[in-house]
Amino acid sequence: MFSRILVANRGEVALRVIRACKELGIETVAVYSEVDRNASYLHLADERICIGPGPSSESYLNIPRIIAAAEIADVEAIHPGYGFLAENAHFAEVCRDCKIEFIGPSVESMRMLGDKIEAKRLAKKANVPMNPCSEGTVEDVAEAATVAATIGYPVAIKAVAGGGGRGIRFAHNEATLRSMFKQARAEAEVAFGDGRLYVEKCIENFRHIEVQFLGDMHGNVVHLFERECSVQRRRQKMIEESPAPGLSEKLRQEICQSAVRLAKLADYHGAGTVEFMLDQDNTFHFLEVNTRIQVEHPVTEMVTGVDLVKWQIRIAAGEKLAFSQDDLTHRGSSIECRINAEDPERGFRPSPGRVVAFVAPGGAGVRWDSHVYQGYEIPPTYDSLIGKLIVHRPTREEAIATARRALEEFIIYPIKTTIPLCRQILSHERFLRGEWDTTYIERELLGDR
Amino acid sequence: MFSRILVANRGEVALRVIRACKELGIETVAVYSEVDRNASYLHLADERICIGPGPSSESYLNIPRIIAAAEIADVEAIHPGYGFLAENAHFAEVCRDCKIEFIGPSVESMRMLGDKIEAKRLAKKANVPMNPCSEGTVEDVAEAATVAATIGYPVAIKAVAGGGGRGIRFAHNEATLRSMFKQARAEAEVAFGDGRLYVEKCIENFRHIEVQFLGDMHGNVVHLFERECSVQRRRQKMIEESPAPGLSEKLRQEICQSAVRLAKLADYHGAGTVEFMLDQDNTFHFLEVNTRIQVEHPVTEMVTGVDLVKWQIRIAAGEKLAFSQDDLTHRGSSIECRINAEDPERGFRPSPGRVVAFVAPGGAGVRWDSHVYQGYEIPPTYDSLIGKLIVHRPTREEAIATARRALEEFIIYPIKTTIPLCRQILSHERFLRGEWDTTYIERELLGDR
Amino acid sequence: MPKKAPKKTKRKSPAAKAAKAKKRRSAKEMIEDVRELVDLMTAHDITEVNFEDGDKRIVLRRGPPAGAPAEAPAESAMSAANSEPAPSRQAEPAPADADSKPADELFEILSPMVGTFYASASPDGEPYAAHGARITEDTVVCIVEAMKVMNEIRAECSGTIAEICVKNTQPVEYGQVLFRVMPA
Amino acid sequence: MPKKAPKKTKRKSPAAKAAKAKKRRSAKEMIEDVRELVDLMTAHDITEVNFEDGDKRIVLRRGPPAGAPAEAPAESAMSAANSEPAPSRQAEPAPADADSKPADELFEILSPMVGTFYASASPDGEPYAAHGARITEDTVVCIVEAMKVMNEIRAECSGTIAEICVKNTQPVEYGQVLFRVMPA
Repeated sequence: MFSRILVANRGEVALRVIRACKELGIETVAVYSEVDRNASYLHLADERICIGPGPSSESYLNIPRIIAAAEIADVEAIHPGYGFLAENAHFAEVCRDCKIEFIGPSVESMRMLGDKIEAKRLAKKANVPMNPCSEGTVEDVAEAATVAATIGYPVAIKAVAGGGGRGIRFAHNEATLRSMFKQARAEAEVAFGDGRLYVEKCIENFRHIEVQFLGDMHGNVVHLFERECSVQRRRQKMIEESPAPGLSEKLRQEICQSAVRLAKLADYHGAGTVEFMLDQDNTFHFLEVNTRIQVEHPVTEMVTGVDLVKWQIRIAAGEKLAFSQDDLTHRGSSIECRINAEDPERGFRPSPGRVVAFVAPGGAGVRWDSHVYQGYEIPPTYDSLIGKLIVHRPTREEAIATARRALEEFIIYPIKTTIPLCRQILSHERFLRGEWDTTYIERELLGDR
Repeated sequence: MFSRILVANRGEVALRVIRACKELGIETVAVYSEVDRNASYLHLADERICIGPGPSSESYLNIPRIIAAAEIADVEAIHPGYGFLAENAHFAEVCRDCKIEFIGPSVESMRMLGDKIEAKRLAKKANVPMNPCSEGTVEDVAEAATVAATIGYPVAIKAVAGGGGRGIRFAHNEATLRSMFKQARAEAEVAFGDGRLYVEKCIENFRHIEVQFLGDMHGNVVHLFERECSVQRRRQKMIEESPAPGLSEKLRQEICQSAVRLAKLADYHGAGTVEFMLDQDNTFHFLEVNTRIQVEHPVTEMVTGVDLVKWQIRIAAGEKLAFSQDDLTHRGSSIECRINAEDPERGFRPSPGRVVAFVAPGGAGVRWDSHVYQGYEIPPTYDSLIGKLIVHRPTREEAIATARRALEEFIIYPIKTTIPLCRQILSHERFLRGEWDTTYIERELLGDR
Repeated sequence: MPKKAPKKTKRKSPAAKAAKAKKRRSAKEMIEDVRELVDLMTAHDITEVNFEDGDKRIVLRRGPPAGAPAEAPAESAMSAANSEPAPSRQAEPAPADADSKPADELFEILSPMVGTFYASASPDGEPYAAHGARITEDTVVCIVEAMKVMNEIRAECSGTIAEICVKNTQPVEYGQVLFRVMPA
Repeated sequence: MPKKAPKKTKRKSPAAKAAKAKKRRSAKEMIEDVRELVDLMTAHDITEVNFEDGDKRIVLRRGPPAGAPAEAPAESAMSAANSEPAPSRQAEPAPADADSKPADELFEILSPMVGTFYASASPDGEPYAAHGARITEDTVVCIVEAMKVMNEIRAECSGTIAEICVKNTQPVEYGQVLFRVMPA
């Protein structure tokens, strides 16, 4: 096992990793930007190193600075958290070259699964169901039109280098396809420095279902069941849960086994997620693979009792998984609400500033993952996530009741947050029925108000 | 089910009950003394009624005032929490007379089990193992000496009206018995208004093991496994856990079944606990029955997934238990640390005052039950318990690691607390081995320092 | 347990303090200022603000002044967040028509118990103490019923009833103001 | 990226900020001042600020009333709990022998990167910048090695080396003070 790890992230996920390390008896080195200098979680680490000024490009996204910090701190491994460099294969490669273990999958797995076309090829090979799409990239608008005619409108034009809901355009007929294609290419070139596009059949009103898996370096892969992440605002997840409501045991098994086949084929080690679209006919389609720990991992931890971050670390240290698929069961229902410092009254603009009054919820069935406290200054520089409320109860109904009463207990002043929106969703009849799809917040809920 | 309940308590347990009610969709009425006027948990209740000045005798222990509040607030039931009136059979009787449901066992069960002699008779009838003792009370010192000679020294002289570790004297020979007896009688008369005494064989260096049970009004009784509560300071529990470390499955079953037999014989409904002494030969002896929810109930909730407070309420409303004994399993290991506002440097004197800085721990495996927040004023008037840290992990080793890192995260300033003592115990080799007995803190730990 | 209302009300509202402080162009604005200052003080455990600007002056003090009971700072944050006012006796000022004297020079008769307030001995009976009635210390001013017992409440002060603060058959809590009395 | 140490330290003292407030008219602005002062007080555990400027005056007190021991805000409480001081540039005063001038009139040369500090080009070599050495803006004062790359650090200010703040081969973080320089 490692004796000393560098945490190459900030905020709640940095705290999450520090906590896991402490419980494993591993020393931690926290890096921070000047903006985060006063954050209290830094004091829970064994060492703190300032790596640069606020902008991510000069600190949390700056590979040389992070590697230099790892070298002067003499760590054996780096945990990247999520976001920032977590899915950057180049960073993983630099770590490997510097003889520092990157806590995540191999560079090869990351490259393969990070490329949307490659990932689709692999998924097809692993017999993972998929919506009709172009064979690889489409070279020009003519090829795109041909593919679209074959698979039928509406279609989505997606950037190969996109992901997480970014770099997508929709076309309902050839005319819109022709104009969208040009926009999409220009945008992809600007946003990702990679103009390659592909076309796939557009699935409307789908549920977002994803499968958590763990693989070790000894060829073992297990899934830890699914998460439902259909409550999204502008393709950003807002509320996640496990298990997914209303999934038949047969469908659950099919989806989860698909993920395991794909992970095995990718020779995957570490924690990862396969994302699927579940359409209105209960048919599932491969979406993408995330080669990192995810924001919503706690709901899986609650229902399975498995600490995913600890297992990421153990796996990177070469340990074998201590459980087989048959050992894993899910118990009860878990829901996560993302608490973002955003102002719902102003189009969810970030709401940074000092937290003048703060009381977090607690009690039976409540877990609170956050680096925030009364007096904390939320910087305007980074992601607006300030905490995650996770509840775990024997049934979904009870979990919803617990989440509602916990949301009611929050006192966060004067920062505006997504708490009112979460409360609204958790009281919505459609959510209670488990019939939410990924566009529902915009289509009906925000329109309603 | 009830639609409106009065919570006849304060602090963390009042908040615990309010939370359970909210999740069950029941309105709550909180009563408070003038001292608690500004406590923020009161705002989570649907209604708040001031019942009197600070001293308990004029507020939380004052039956007419609480009943009057219940009447003007028009509630259907009263939850007494723990402490104050929770084990007061007269209060339960007044509730019954006023047609208000007392959330707890029947008046008859409370009377029977609250009387130590009656409880012992019942336990004997239920075939619950017991250390040798006098048949009922001892009338005078001569009878005490005769009994002691029969059962053998050392013996404990106990007040019939005592309990929770109060009203006990020890004698190692007849000379000390004769002087102790007089003291004990005088003390019992002053403290409990009841001078009756009994004598029992003293068990030295025992572990405190207790069994949680639930009974409904339809004759069903189940146990929810045991708790180990051997970490005590002056007979006040400090750290509790479930399951008890090192207990064989056979012994666990014997102890738990003993508790169920006794509860059935007492025609018990509601939540209750049978306490046992486990001696160094792994023989267990009946100690007493607590006819209420206990401070340490969360560790049982964590390992069984059963919300005990919700079930207290459901049972009082006449519902049947939704599970049989076979449905109940325990999963993982849970530990509770009591955070008291006490100064370890000054003989654990209460340390009231304003909480100027406050950060509670969180993250995976952590539950925090507390009514305290930054800016809260801890009154000097009541119990010093300000919060309960509960952890739940797959193994005892992991639970201890989580508890240690969580205790490290606390920031409570400038109030002095039991956190340092808890940390010391959780790092102590003897605790790690699960070989703690009830006198260990005084005998060795505090002496060590 | 009737109490003499202190010469100064126990906890003066910030607005009242500010208004007293000096003449100002716009009291509204000044109240806004005070509100902001109070938020700052509460949040940061500031115990005193002494704020002067030319002829304008604001003095605010918080927390336990000598002898007085402490106030919880978190409460105002709580109220702000939940938009639910804290139960507060100070929130009920005497109505303007009560008298020309300010409310804080009146006596207050407080309820000594939780229960139901009855203004008269029977539903159709005359009230024990009507508005303007003269009372002495032994005058029964109302009944508070608790657990079926009718408790006669005596004035324990003398003067004229300036305000009846609760309605007939209304539930009252411990320490609630029942009457305000203009001293004789 | 060496920086001129500002004449006044980066985070201005409350007094300095207060001075800035000089010719203000509106109370709104003044409240903004109070807000800033409060932030400063909270962050730095200042218990009292007494700020006067002509006819303007602000007095702020925090924590327990006079006589009681000072109380720490969350941050310093954190330090107290962990008994580890927060990393803070302000915490390192210039040694008394550096010069008679106060430390904040010296320039500071800060590390532009995370890495390892080398005072000289080779283990036995002469240091680039010894105590008392005269430097100009282009003088290389040390090397910071990061990822096997030796980065020459230039003074970007001129004067005399008054203090060498890190030891040879010591790891340095971004923004750490390497040298203090007496301006020419």
